Amino acid sequence: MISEPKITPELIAEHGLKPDEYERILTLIGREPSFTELGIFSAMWNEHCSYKSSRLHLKGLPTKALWVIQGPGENAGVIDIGDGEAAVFKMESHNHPSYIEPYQGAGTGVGGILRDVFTMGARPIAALNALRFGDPAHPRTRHLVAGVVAGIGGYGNSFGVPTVGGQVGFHTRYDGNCLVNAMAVGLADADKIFYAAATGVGLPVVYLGSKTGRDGIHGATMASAEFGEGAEEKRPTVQVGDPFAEKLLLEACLEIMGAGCVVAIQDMGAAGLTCSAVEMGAKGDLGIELDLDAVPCREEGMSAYEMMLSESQERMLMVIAPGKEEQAEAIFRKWGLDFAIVGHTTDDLRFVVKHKGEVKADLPIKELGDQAPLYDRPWVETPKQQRIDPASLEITGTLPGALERLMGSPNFASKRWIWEQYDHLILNNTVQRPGGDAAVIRVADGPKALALTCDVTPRYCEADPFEGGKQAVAEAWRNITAVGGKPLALTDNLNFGNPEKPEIMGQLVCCLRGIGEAARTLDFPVVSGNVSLYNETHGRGILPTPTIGGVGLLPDVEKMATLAFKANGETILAVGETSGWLGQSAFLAEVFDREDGAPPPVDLELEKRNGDFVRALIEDGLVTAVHDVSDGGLLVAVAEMAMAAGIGATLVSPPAEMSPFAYWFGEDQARYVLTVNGGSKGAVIKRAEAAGIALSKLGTTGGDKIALPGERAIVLEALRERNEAWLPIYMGAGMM
Amino acid sequence: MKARVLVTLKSAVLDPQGKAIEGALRSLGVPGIASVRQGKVFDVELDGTDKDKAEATLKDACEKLLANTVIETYRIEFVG
Amino acid sequence: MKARVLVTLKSAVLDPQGKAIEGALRSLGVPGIASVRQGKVFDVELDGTDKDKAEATLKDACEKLLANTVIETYRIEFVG
Amino acid sequence: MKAAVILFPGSNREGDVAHAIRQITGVEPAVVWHADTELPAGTDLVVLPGGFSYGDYLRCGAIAARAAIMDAVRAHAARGGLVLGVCNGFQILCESGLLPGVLVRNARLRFICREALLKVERNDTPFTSRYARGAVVRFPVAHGEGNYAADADTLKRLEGEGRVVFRYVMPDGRRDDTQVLNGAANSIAGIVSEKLNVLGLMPHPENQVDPLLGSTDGRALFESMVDALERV
Ligand SMILES: Nc1ncnc2c1ncn2[C@@H]1O[C@H](COP(=O)(O)OP(=O)(O)O)[C@@H](O)[C@H]1O
Ligand SMILES: [Mg+2]
Repeated sequence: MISEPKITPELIAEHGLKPDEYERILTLIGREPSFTELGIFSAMWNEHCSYKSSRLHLKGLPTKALWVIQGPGENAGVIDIGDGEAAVFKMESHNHPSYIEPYQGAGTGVGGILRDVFTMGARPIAALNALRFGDPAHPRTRHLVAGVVAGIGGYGNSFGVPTVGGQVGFHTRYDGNCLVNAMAVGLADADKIFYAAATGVGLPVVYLGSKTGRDGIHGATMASAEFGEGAEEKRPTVQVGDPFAEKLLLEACLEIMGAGCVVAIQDMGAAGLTCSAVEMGAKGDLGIELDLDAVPCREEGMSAYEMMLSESQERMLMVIAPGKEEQAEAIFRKWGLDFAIVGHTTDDLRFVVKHKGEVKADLPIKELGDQAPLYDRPWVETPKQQRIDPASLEITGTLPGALERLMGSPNFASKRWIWEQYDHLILNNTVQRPGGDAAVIRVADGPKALALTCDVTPRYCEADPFEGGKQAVAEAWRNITAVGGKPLALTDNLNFGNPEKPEIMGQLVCCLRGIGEAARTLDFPVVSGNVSLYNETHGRGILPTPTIGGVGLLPDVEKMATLAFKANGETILAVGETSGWLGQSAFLAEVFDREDGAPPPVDLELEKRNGDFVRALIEDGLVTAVHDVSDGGLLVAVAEMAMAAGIGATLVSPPAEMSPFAYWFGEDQARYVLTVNGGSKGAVIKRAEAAGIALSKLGTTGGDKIALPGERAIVLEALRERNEAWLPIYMGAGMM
Repeated sequence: MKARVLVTLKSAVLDPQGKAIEGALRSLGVPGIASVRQGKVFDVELDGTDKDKAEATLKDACEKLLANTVIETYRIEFVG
Repeated sequence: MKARVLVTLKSAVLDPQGKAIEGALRSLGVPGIASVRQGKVFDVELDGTDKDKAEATLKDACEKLLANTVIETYRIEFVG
Repeated sequence: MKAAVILFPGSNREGDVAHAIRQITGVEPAVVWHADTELPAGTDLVVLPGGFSYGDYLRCGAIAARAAIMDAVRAHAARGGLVLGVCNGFQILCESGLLPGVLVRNARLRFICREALLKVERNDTPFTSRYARGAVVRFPVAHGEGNYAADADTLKRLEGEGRVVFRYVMPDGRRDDTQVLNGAANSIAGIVSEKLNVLGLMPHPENQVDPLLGSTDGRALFESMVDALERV
């Protein structure tokens, strides 16, 4: 047998454990850990599993509502959507693996989040993804876009879940750290949710799925380590995904759950067998004893250390109900998957790992999680920026010119090239496809449907983390509202730089406060999430990017709103106040290469009032098209509605005192654009007056151009071509 | 000049395709197959006749594109 | 026993992947590549040591599964 | 109509096609496991659904084409029974020899999910009688390997015998072999067997039976099969 390395300070450091953290281990177990135990601690106590830098601040998030069945802390959040049904969802990052090996990294990211959802007993019904890449001119960007998109599609398409929405952005601050945040949503019976907590002593702990190899050993540690020049050498820690095995695992798991075989279940994600076993035991106040001789291995001679830290994909751990082993095994064999009893539950709260007759680890199970380090890291607030007075700006050029520039820019260009590589129609329930404000997925045979979206504006978060955090939540809430959905709950994916730097920690703390405040005010609780820190290369962090994944409910999908104009001669209205807020606007960034000024403040009460107003209009069938206003402002919103329909618009002049650029491109929050026909216009205006909602006329639909007073007309078809062209041309694929 | 480039998964890396093929061969009743691993082969025609130069070119091609050295290894062979 | 099975497209069949690789290599500035055709390679471990038997087994495997003879041809090689 | 949907490991559009059959005929199709050797008694229609059977590893449809149930499917086809293969199902039909040719990677090498316009080349088949001849319909495609290929003789024979039933066309209804979304030879989207009872097509009629989801262009395909079986 190969002898195990001695525990030295170097070895401890290689495991990502700080000297004081190692001291903590010594105090906790009263002796030097074995090599396997050191590996177990490093896996349990790294940032990825222990949330040691963020845990303290995550506590401030609102996580409860009448409809929340399960908040953060399980594999995924669960909300009640009525009729005995529940939606189960979560978002998770796979940033570092995707940077190193884009196809497999992104694919296994999708695999991981799907597993989180079906571990809870839910059948996945939709996937989304929020992607951030570096400057398009950076030499690696194209390769990353191609690989990540193919990887997400490759996994989701084969698994058989529609990928229906997401977000894609480019910014030089992601040059060395792309972001891949994958979200999955599943459907379950509200009274048949499965959890990780084991119950019952002496019950078999069963290993299911694919075999264990030396995949991603130390992958979880890598996901928390800052990138430097040596990044390429860490390569072998990336795993190859097998969506086919995952599909079989899904079917087999749902089948044995349905057959009443499962007491507790936990997928093997980061730090595989270690995290899953510890979690099952600790949550259930039980000990776990594993016998690694029984673990199905793909490679010869795997050590206990390797088996405990392997991140081979498509695996599950379960506690099986007494007497159900045979039935469970038969189901797994039918699906061609491995099934092995690898241990049992105990009553001594110890985590014992045996291999070849030797005890390789014997640790207190609860302390492995509970006693993980918790840091109150020093932080400083991001200095506030000045509000930009539009009058102070020297704006040259024309409105049509600026609009064309924006619509053809990487961040606004159509992402069709991406979502056409995702099967977004499978399962026959995609009522609103990619391209709208939120994807809408019919639930079973209807009439209910879920509205799904992913949002964040990193530029705002960088300038003012608190307002930026609020805005991300508000925008997700608004996108759901714009299709007629009632926003129910959110999942977050907090992507930041190195938290050991007070400025970065300040971004995290303040974004979280903003997210918390918005989630509270909008009654839009946080039910799951994920934190990805150390997204830095050569000491430079990414833009703070707290991606928000929102889920809402449409009671009757027939009433859903879409953003495309519906007919000529309809009145275009704006809901909400327009002050012409240009600080941190896309207009300044894309047209003037300026990213400065205070971002638009988010008045959450106003957000709620305006949104509730719009949702009621949709429900009562009074509007023909709805679009929320986000980056790019009113003119971009109108242009998107026009392009989607192939119907133009004649627009009015802005108020005399306002710069037309500020009016049309300003990014004031809490706004929507809608259209009404002759029959409902009066009623809508009356309602707005009665409710004290700001409503202004933007123009009239019609023709094949967008006409602004005193400007050259913008030919819609040309604008659409421009909008569609950038990404395919950039990716070298021509115009198809 | 003709060359052949073989790109195969590193031995520690999971090969889902090979695994599926093994299973299929078994159920088709093809006996005696212990394991299968699938890789890619590129048949390349090169300009010129300088073998060293060709080898250098192919190595460059593998590093830049043909192989993903994160999970794959490659081998260059000259045919005839 | 180790064997290698090479499955390649018949020469009359279009190979879009090979074409794409040619283009990509050109744009990556790898010079002197006249053409690329992509195929599959299977590294097979066989039980036993009888080469003739192994060859028969592999031929069977190719005909039954590994190659689609509508568009592909195969070749069996013994390594070492 | 008694339909049987074959379930291979990795199939994933079996629910979609079952949903369409249920909506149109009111009868739930039987789901038949790949390892079975017999179809339910009285099966009128066998459906090979879309998906990634066996992960699409090796070649799409190759491993599924050799599954135990396929002998029963062959026998059913030989008896003149209806067989419908959609997407992965079409690939399986080609790999199993029930239809000629093969589906290779899309010319642009990317998976593509979008709505495709198709011309119904003939309406005297059990699958297309409810369409007008020459009608242009809209079905979505969702595949990475839908590029139909066959040798010149086979193509000539298919065309000569009028066995191309669905063909990709441009928005103006014209066929343009240089612009086909996946590069398919002769813009072929779907073909039938000599006896017209086996249809394989890449696009998904089953995803287009519900007005809420875009259009109902796919309904007529299922209704045609019902008609055909009633005529028998
Ligand atoms: N990575 C992606 N995957 C799938 N759909 C995407 C992706 N990125 C963007 N989309 C879709 O493109 C549309 C426009 O996205 P975006 O401009 O971010 O919308 P919004 O401003 O309403 O949040 C949305 O429907 C979105 O779901
Ligand atoms: Mg929107």
